[in-house]
Amino acid sequence: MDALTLIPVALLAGAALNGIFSLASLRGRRIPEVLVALVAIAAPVVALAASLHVFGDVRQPGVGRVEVELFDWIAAGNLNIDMTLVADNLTCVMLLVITGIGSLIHIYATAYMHGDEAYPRFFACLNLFTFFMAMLVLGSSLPVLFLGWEGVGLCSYLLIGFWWKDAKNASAGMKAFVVNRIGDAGFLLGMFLLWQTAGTLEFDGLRQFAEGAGGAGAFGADSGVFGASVATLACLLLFVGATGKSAQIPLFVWLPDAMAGPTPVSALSHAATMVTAGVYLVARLAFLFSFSATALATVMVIGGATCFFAGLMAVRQNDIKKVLAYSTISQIGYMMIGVGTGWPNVGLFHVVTHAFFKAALFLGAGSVIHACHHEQDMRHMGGLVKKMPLTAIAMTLAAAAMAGVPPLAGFFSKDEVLWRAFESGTAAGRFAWVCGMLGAACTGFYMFRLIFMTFGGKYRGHGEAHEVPARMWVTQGLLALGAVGVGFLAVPHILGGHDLFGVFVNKTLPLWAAPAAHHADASTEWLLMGTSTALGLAGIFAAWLCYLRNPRIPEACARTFPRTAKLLEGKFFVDEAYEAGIVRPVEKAASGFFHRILDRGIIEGIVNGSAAAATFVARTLRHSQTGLVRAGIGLMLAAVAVLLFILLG
Amino acid sequence: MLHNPAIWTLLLLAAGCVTVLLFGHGTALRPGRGGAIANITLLLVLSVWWVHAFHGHGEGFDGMFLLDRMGMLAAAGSAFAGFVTTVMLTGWLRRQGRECAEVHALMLLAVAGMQVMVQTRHLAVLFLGLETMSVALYAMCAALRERRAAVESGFKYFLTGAFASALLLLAIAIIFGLTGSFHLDGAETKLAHAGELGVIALVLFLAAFGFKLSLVPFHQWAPDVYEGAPTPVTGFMATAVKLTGFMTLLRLVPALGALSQHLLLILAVLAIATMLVGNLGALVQTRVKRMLAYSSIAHAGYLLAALCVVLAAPAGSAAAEGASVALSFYLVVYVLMNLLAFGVLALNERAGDEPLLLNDLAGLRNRRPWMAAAMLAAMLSLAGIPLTGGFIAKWQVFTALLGECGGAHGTLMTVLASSVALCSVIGLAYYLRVVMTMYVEKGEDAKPLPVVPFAPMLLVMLLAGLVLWVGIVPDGLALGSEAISGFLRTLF
Amino acid sequence: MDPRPYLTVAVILFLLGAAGFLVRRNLLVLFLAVELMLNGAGLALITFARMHLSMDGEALFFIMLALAAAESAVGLAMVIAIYRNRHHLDADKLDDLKG
Amino acid sequence: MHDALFWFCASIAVGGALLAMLRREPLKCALSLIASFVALAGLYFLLKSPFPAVLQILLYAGAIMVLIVFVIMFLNDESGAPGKGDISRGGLVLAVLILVPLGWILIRAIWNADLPMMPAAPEDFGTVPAMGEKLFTTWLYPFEVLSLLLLAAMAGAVLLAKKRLD
Repeated sequence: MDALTLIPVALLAGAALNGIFSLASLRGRRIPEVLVALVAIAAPVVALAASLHVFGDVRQPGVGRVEVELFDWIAAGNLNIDMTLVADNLTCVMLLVITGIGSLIHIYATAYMHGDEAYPRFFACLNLFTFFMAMLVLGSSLPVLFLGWEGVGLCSYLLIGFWWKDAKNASAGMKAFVVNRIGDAGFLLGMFLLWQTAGTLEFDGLRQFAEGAGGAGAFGADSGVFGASVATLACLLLFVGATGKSAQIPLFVWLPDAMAGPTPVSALSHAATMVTAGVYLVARLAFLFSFSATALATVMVIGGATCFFAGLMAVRQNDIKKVLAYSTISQIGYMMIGVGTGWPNVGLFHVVTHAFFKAALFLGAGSVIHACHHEQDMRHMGGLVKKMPLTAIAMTLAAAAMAGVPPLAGFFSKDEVLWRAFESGTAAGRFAWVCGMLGAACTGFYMFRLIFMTFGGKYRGHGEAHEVPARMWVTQGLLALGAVGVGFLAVPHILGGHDLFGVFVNKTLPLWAAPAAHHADASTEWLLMGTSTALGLAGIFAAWLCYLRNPRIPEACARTFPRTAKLLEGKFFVDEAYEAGIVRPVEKAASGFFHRILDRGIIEGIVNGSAAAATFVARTLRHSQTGLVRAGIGLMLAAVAVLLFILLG
Repeated sequence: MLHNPAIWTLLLLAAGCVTVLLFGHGTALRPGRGGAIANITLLLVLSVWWVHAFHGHGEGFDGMFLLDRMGMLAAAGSAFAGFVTTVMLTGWLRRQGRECAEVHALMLLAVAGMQVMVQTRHLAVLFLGLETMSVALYAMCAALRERRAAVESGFKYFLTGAFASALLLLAIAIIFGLTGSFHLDGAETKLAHAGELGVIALVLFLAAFGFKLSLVPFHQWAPDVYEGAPTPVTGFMATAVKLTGFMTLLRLVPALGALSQHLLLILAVLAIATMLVGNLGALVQTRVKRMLAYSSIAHAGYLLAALCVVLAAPAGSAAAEGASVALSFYLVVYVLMNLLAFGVLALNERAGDEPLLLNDLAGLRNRRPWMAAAMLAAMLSLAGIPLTGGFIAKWQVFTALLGECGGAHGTLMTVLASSVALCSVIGLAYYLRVVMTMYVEKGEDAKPLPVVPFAPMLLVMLLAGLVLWVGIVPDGLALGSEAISGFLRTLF
Repeated sequence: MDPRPYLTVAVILFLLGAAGFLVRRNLLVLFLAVELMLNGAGLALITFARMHLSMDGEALFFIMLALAAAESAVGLAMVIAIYRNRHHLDADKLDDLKG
Repeated sequence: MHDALFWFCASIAVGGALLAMLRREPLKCALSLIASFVALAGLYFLLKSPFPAVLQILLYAGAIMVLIVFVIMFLNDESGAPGKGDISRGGLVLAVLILVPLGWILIRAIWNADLPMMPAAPEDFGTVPAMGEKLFTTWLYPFEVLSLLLLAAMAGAVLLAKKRLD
């Protein structure tokens, strides 16, 4: 078996083994945790080794890609889809992130989940999740990608609802499910449109079609929807899917609720890998997006707005995981800006750096929660630097990296994103740049607010906090080191670097995708870099002022600007708006709905007009179902008579 | 003729039936063996099909008998449905305090009738097979004859069915009068000049098949009969009858199409009406079984839409071929997911007349996680959510429909496609309602559920696995089936 | 000989049977309606068989007879079961199942 | 001669059927129907089909209808029959509204159709030996399958009507 096939096979085998353990433990047999942990760790580590091997192959000059055709997946009529795995430079980057960071998180989780009654089930799901994530990036066509896309979604719901005996967790899983279905609908429609236009769903086929003689004409043709071209419509539909999976405006509401799952899950799927799938999708289809300036502008605007908006929301959260959740949404906004500029490599680089520092932060948060006896409210923490110094160092490094302190990883990646956005020269680019700058200030503030509230000051909690086991702090330490060092992979030319990462990725994503860049001069670049760094540092300073030096300032601010504070604390009431506009009607139509049937035998109060009409018709039909044999036969005879009358009349 | 698998299976079924009737009865001390004998017979039948790997082609008895892939698939499918139903039925009847060995014999006869029906193009034989199946089903519906609902269900089915067979007989008589033969092969030219009588035959034929397939407006019996019949039998009616009925219709469509150029339009209208009425009807039900009855009506509409594509695409073209593959695939998935849903239902029904309400499933996730997961698979698949067989099936039908949008009947196909999309959305509401009840409701005050024996539970899990397996690897069933064939052939 | 008068009689019998389904409430009379419809179709079969001089039609008539016997056996057993648990034979009161 | 016989048999068949559907007493309905079926057998003789004609009298009028009559007499006491309301007014209106146009369409189609005249029948057409040969040679398969149908009827009747529940 070649290395490429080994990646999914190893992960699937791990999931299957742990699945069997899980079944066995349901039957009352005790499976030693060590065994489960070994299987759980072996799967991603083997996959990591295989990925490194594939990476080595791909890097060899003149190779560029590795491809394995496994079997015919769907062969129905003219729809023919092979299960083919492809690894090119872009895939390699994603694979290394998934398996590398995945391995560390798996190791961490074996300690974190210690003693849980469903230990094997958890790791079965986690391995399966990694498997689907690998399939997502390895797939050679949109349907295979979609298989992985749905698979990670499924595992994510299973893991969010892992502690399902609590109904709140179960309904958080449900919320993620429903919101993602909306995105999927867009994805499917976009996929279908592409198939109608190009007759293929293979990435290579699509690209050849796009580059071929009729490609530009076919994609540029009017799609018949609001005068948009086919490329614009398809890209926007696919992007709807991406906003769902990557938690962008307006479909971001599920991600903060998803924090109900165990923390390693949040680290792996809701920070490092799954939520970046939308970014990967846009990068993978960069050749398609390049046909449509509208679509690229939309990606940038949505990314920019999400970046700033979610950053603001993170500012006044008190739940440590909620802060990180909003920060994730905000950071994915940067990635979207990056891929939206037409330079996918900058967006992807932020995916990589973010994976390191966000995973480190989540694992650190998990350690803190673990140490504080499942306390998640930061107001009941504080002073932990003395109790758990190693965690504190790791988290502070990661936070500094995210805030863009030079020369840590976040500095390079964020700066590059903002530079490309500014340089693109379009209105959307400028908008995204402004949002990104403001977001940078927010990032500095909320990250160090988190650090200061958790580790600074005095301990405000109950019970005795303690340092976590070695397996946990070692993994988060490694991730923090990554957050420090990984930025040097893409040192921009202006600082004397060679942008190794960009050069590597752009072999797969040639820059013909990029709009003609009008080059701003070096001094502008210096100026921008300085400004964004300064903003980040200002945010950090403000956090220091408010939360270490003089903790009364936040309250004073809240008293002075009560409305703003309320708006921020209430996360701009987006959830409430959705609640009133969508969730409540849907709930009425779904869960609330059958209570009423049971109570009164009638459905009432379906808010939506069409739904009310549907129910009205349904009720009328129900009355026509009298249960009389004669009525049924009379209807049959009448139908025969009417049909014959129409046909022969 | 003895090397012919179809004849072997018929003989097996007949022998099994007689054995059940002679030796299947239980006594007060010893439970009956009827179910076991029927199961063994059906397994033997299935393995005969598998040994022949659904390949082969042939004719016999002056063309009254026809062996081809489509017929074999339907025959094996009905035998599989019969097997699952018999396993469920044995336990279900025992829980109701009854034995009813004859029901198992009738099940074998119903499967035999279906097999005869799908393996012919001779109208008289088709009629005979159809009626054998129907007579057996009438009695099975009313098996618990001491219950009001069961007898009512059986009698309604019987009366409407007898009416429909009279329609079918007249239709067959007219076609015979027009062509002088019951063979449909090569009769297209004669049928094309049939004039008014031909149209009459066509309409009568559609009415009779519309009854069997519960197409609107020939559907009124279906919810009542499905509700009153023993739940496993309902599952059998909802799956095997539709499978064989649609396969037969698919086979006859070219000949019927010759009778009137408006056939496509009629079928499309029936399809739209069927999906709408089925989905809307299901929306307001609180009794799960009745909801599933309406849901099966709705699915008959989707299936009919696929049949419309077969008819709309130029005969013999790749598109027509693709559409009939899509229809067959949908049928197979439909059988699997409905057997699963009705199976879960049957396992959760208490003894007695009381219908299972939606609320009885509340909190099933906590009470029976595996059962809830199986039902979840069934509901998601019925709703057509990705990664389930139902999604792939619906996707294929949808693709086939849209593929014909540019063809000669573009407008009609577009209308059909949008109806399928609209109705799927309505469907989501009631399927997800079941999911919400199982997973979000607490269900602390729900009534206790009956004890579940091992074998049916295993079967339910197997079905759930198959539904998901088809959703992830659409060719998986064919691959698995070929693997079993290879294995069996090494044994013989 | 003209087949059309025979066919006309067949259609009239068939439709009278169908009318019986719509008009009558007594379950046993509904039985008679079934038989009448089948016989209408049977007369059509025999007429067409004679018209084509093909005995296939008569063979199907034979099958139809057996079907009529089979249906009445099962159906009458059901009528008896209904009478046992409801003590009436009224088709319009068979509406426990509806909605 | 043929025409006279046809009109005689046809009017008895149709009249008997009409009475069977309209008379109030089920027993009288059944007896009218038997008359109608015997007249049908006459029509079969006119169509030179002695085998069906004999079967019609022996099996239909003789066996099946007698079974039904027997059940009618067995069950039909005052409490069981719907009585005066047996003929539903609404149903009657519905039947006229649906069936009159339907009948008009069907009969018009028959008379418009381009049907050949019936040729002279050969000697052995529809006789018992000819039918026997047919049923046991070319129609062997359906004939054997027919046994399954009868088996189903038997098992069904036993299931529904046997004395004890098990």
